[in-house]
Amino acid sequence: MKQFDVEVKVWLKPSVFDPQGHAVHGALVSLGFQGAGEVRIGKFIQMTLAAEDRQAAERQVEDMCQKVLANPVMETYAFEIRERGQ
Amino acid sequence: MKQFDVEVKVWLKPSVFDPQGHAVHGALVSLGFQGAGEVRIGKFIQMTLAAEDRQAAERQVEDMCQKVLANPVMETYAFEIRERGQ
Amino acid sequence: MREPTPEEIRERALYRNLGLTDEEYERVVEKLGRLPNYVEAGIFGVLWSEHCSYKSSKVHLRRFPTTGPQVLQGPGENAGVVDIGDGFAVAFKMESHNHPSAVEPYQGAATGVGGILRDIFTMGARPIAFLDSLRFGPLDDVRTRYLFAQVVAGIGGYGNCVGIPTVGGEVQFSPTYRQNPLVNAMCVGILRADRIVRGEAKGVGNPVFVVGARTGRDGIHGATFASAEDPEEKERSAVQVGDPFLGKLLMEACLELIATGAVVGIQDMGAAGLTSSSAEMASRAGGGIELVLDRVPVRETGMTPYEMMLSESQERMLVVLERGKEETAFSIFRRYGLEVADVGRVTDDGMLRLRWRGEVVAEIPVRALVDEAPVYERPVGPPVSPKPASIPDPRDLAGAWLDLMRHPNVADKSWVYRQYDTMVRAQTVFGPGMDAALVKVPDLDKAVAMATDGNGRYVRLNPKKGGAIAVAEAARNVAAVGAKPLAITNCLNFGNPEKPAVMRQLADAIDGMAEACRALDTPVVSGNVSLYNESRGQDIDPTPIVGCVGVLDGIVRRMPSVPRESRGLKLVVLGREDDALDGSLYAELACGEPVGDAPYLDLAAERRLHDLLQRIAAERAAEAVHDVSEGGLAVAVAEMALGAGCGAVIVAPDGVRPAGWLFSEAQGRAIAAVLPDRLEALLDLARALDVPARVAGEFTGAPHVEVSFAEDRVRVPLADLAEAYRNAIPSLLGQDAVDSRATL
Amino acid sequence: MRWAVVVFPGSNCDRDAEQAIRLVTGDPVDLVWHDADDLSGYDAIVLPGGFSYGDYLRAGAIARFSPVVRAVAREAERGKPVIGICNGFQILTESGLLPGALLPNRHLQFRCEMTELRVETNDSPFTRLYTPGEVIRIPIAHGEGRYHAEPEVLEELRRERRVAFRYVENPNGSVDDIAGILNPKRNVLGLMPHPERAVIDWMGSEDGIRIFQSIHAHVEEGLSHA
Ligand SMILES: Nc1ncnc2c1ncn2[C@@H]1O[C@H](COP(=O)(O)OP(=O)(O)O)[C@@H](O)[C@H]1O
Ligand SMILES: [Mg+2]
Repeated sequence: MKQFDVEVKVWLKPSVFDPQGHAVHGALVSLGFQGAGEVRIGKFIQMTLAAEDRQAAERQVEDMCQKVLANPVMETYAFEIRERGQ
Repeated sequence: MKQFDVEVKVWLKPSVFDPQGHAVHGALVSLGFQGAGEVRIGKFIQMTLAAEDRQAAERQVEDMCQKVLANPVMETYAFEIRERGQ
Repeated sequence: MREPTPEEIRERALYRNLGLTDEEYERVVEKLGRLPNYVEAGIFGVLWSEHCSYKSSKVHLRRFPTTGPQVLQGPGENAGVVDIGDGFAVAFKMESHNHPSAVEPYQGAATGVGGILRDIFTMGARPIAFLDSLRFGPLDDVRTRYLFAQVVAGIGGYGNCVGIPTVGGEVQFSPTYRQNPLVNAMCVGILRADRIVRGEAKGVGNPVFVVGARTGRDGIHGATFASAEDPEEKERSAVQVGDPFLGKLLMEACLELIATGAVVGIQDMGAAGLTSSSAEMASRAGGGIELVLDRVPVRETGMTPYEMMLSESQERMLVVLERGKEETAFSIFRRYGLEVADVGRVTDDGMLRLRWRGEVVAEIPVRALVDEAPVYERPVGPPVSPKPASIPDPRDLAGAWLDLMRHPNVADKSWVYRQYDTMVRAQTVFGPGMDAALVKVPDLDKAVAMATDGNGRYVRLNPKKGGAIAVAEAARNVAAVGAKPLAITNCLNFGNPEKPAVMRQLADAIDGMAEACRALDTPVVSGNVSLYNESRGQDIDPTPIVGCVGVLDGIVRRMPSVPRESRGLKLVVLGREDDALDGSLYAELACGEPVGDAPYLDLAAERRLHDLLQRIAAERAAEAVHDVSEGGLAVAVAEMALGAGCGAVIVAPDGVRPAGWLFSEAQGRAIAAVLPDRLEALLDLARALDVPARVAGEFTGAPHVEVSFAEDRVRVPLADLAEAYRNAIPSLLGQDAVDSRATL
Repeated sequence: MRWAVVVFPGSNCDRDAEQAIRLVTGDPVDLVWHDADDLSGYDAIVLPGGFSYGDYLRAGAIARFSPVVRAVAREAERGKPVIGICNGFQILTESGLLPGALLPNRHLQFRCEMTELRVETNDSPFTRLYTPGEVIRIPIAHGEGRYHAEPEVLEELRRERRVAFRYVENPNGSVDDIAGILNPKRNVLGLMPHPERAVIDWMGSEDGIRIFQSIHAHVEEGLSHA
């Protein structure tokens, strides 16, 4: 078994309104950050994972995202996997 | 003015308990992802930013993190900045 | 990292970092007959802290009346318990979470709610309601708005998720709380009167369990180890995070377990976690307890006994089971997916003994820790006598009225409570918005009434009278909905007790509260003291908060604060007609600071009013009753008119000063809205109970509220009142820069 | 008939639903723990409100993996009435028994208040005792109640008249004011408001009664035809 560090990012599809991002954008502008454009807020998930090899780890993370970590009705995701000690 | 794409990751300091991550870990294991270790859930923020140059952009994002995007009492953050079209 | 040796602790006075004074340390040495090691010194430090030992307030708290035929459990347990008849009882308590909320408002408030919840279900009571009493600085300040928004979100975040309705409370704003917000949470639960569970570690040899969350390094005080150069220190946080989901499971599992009769004693691990729960449970049983720390489930590696004992990780319970009933408990906890660990035994040698890695790492007589904790008779300063004040009349009565309506202390609080689930459990008869909340007792035609009150301004001006008013007002709110006030809990939020002036406020406020409790027959059954509410040497206004609980027999007798059908109803002023502005919010606005004495109070008359309010409800002699409080009669009438969506005309008695009559906050008063054909019945009741009652006006179809005086008249459009009252808080909050962090 | 009210870890309106059903219909009701994998003995199934698994990650995201959800799907397939209230609605969308998703309220706050709903159809086992177009009062209590669906899905919902309830005044930013929807077979209803909190006079409304009565009438009719 190898140990992997996994980082998953989940965010709303562009077609879905993101009120949090909207509110934060407003806050930033009112604080004087005039250059701030659209803000979108998603989730950032960190995890350790034990798996046979990199491929198995990738398969599992893909599966987790599909099933649990993201809801495909409104969200998309991306992930990065790094082997421990490498 | 240059255009930048900014990605900010915000997560709980390691000593802060993350009930959400804890519950998601339990769910992953019971779904058969036996290899899943500790899970921590944070925020992932995407933003566009107009700034003079890279340095100005960095300064502003740092400032945003301190003031709005993260709660320094419990959270830490990291960010990446990419210039548009580069 | 190496722990300091006993000798180093003494020589380098390291005990000071653990919260012990030089004298207290010497006392520890004397009690032990040797030098305490690091764990032991830490344990003494937390248990002898103000928070756990009440060392400054104890001598004064003894003056509270705590008994009565209705009292089944007075102070000293996890919560007080009062009989409500038909075999049922209510357990309730209030607790402060001021300091944690100032650091991290969302989690501070959430964990405050979680903690008080556990205090209630450990009594064997099913929690039925939360109330929250909040104090902040003025909302013109961005940090204050952030604190306010986050505290409210945190209370809702925890309460909504555990499925207990938040049915009442208060919020006030004053500069005195700018650096030091107050977050007091109250929980009420219901139980069979003969099934009270206590926090006692009884029965030698009985096993002791830790249930719920794992122990982490949350909230450990030890600044001792923290060296500034330590890079990990930055990553450390003293903030405790609540897990309402786990809290809910823990509540259900514990209630189920308690129902099996297997539980000997149970206690929440609140402040000072494992230390206070084990020592207090042993102390109540007059015995000892032995813990094997290797068996405590931990969340982090390398935790020391010191850290395990002082951790304040949330959602943990200490449970003593009857020997042989372990399997019953395990099967319940397993079903809820909860972790449970056998960590020790009840002993009879009176010692708190901790084992770790095969060695005894601490051995302390329980008596020394709990019963013999220091008690201080701190110096009490001279009494302050209220200064008479001259309070100017307003240039424009209508304008002054509207200013009061839009003052955030008075204005509509629905911005707050619509973020709370006020109806979950489907037993809420009256939620927020009424004088008191009413929550039905399942399967009985009976409801529990509850209200919280307290006014720092009154107590600052006259601590004794102010303290009494807090009790009177809470009980009056309970009586206003038709219920019989039974008992109170309280939270005493004061400044630095090392200052004689603050001790004087505390001592006098307690005297006033005690007197009111006696007059109104509402003994104190539980409570909490929060001292050192100060910032840069500036103490907060003394702010005792009272939570009163009462019972209403017969749901049909419930009395709303606003009538359903209002047109044509007569408005009757119950209680004394007054025009003194002492201590009023109007006076504070007019003079720029609180002035004069606290408002008028007559406890005997107050008692008669409460009796009358219950009779009015029982005999349906009114359609609605609303108590007169901050902002005076003008605000009370306007609130009824707005609620009813209906104008009113009122005539003041001859010879009164208009501003005084409108805005006086004299106590012991209420307004009743009465059907014309019930008017005589109501006046008869008032006469019989010797309460002044005057028909002062009526609801009309007109779109304004109008008050006429002998030589003056004031008329305010309902629309203006509504705008001032309803928009005040939302418009102050708006879409705020830092507020939005609350949304992340 | 016999009702099942499913209890997930973190459900908190389970007993409320049970009480309401008993009060309104007098029928027997069982609280069924989420690890049950067979609901064939029940005639109607309620997924109650609350915070299953703390609503961590997304409301309903973890609960939908409970064994009982497979059993619910099976009984739904057989045509039995299934009603998901609040968190129950969220679980139904997460598990795909209903289309769309429920997102955090547009104003980002939890909201608990009485709302007015327009009954859009009485062609369902849940709404047969209402009149289409009728306005009823039922409270809401949720932080994630903003209904979202892609345009094609919305079009289909409208075409098939599967929007059961709309808010008269939208409290959360739901698309098309949607408060409750039906599946294509019309035997699964998800709705954010809480009818079990509107069944007796002191609750401030009794308009929720007819939902439970409708289900009862529907099932009893089926039973007597069988
Ligand atoms: N923080 C809060 N939480 C819940 N309910 C609140 C809160 N603040 C105020 N309320 C409710 O709003 C209503 C008005 O409160 P308040 O002005 O303090 O009433 P009164 O002056 O009659 O004591 C009450 O029903 C109270 O329970
Ligand atoms: Mg009040």
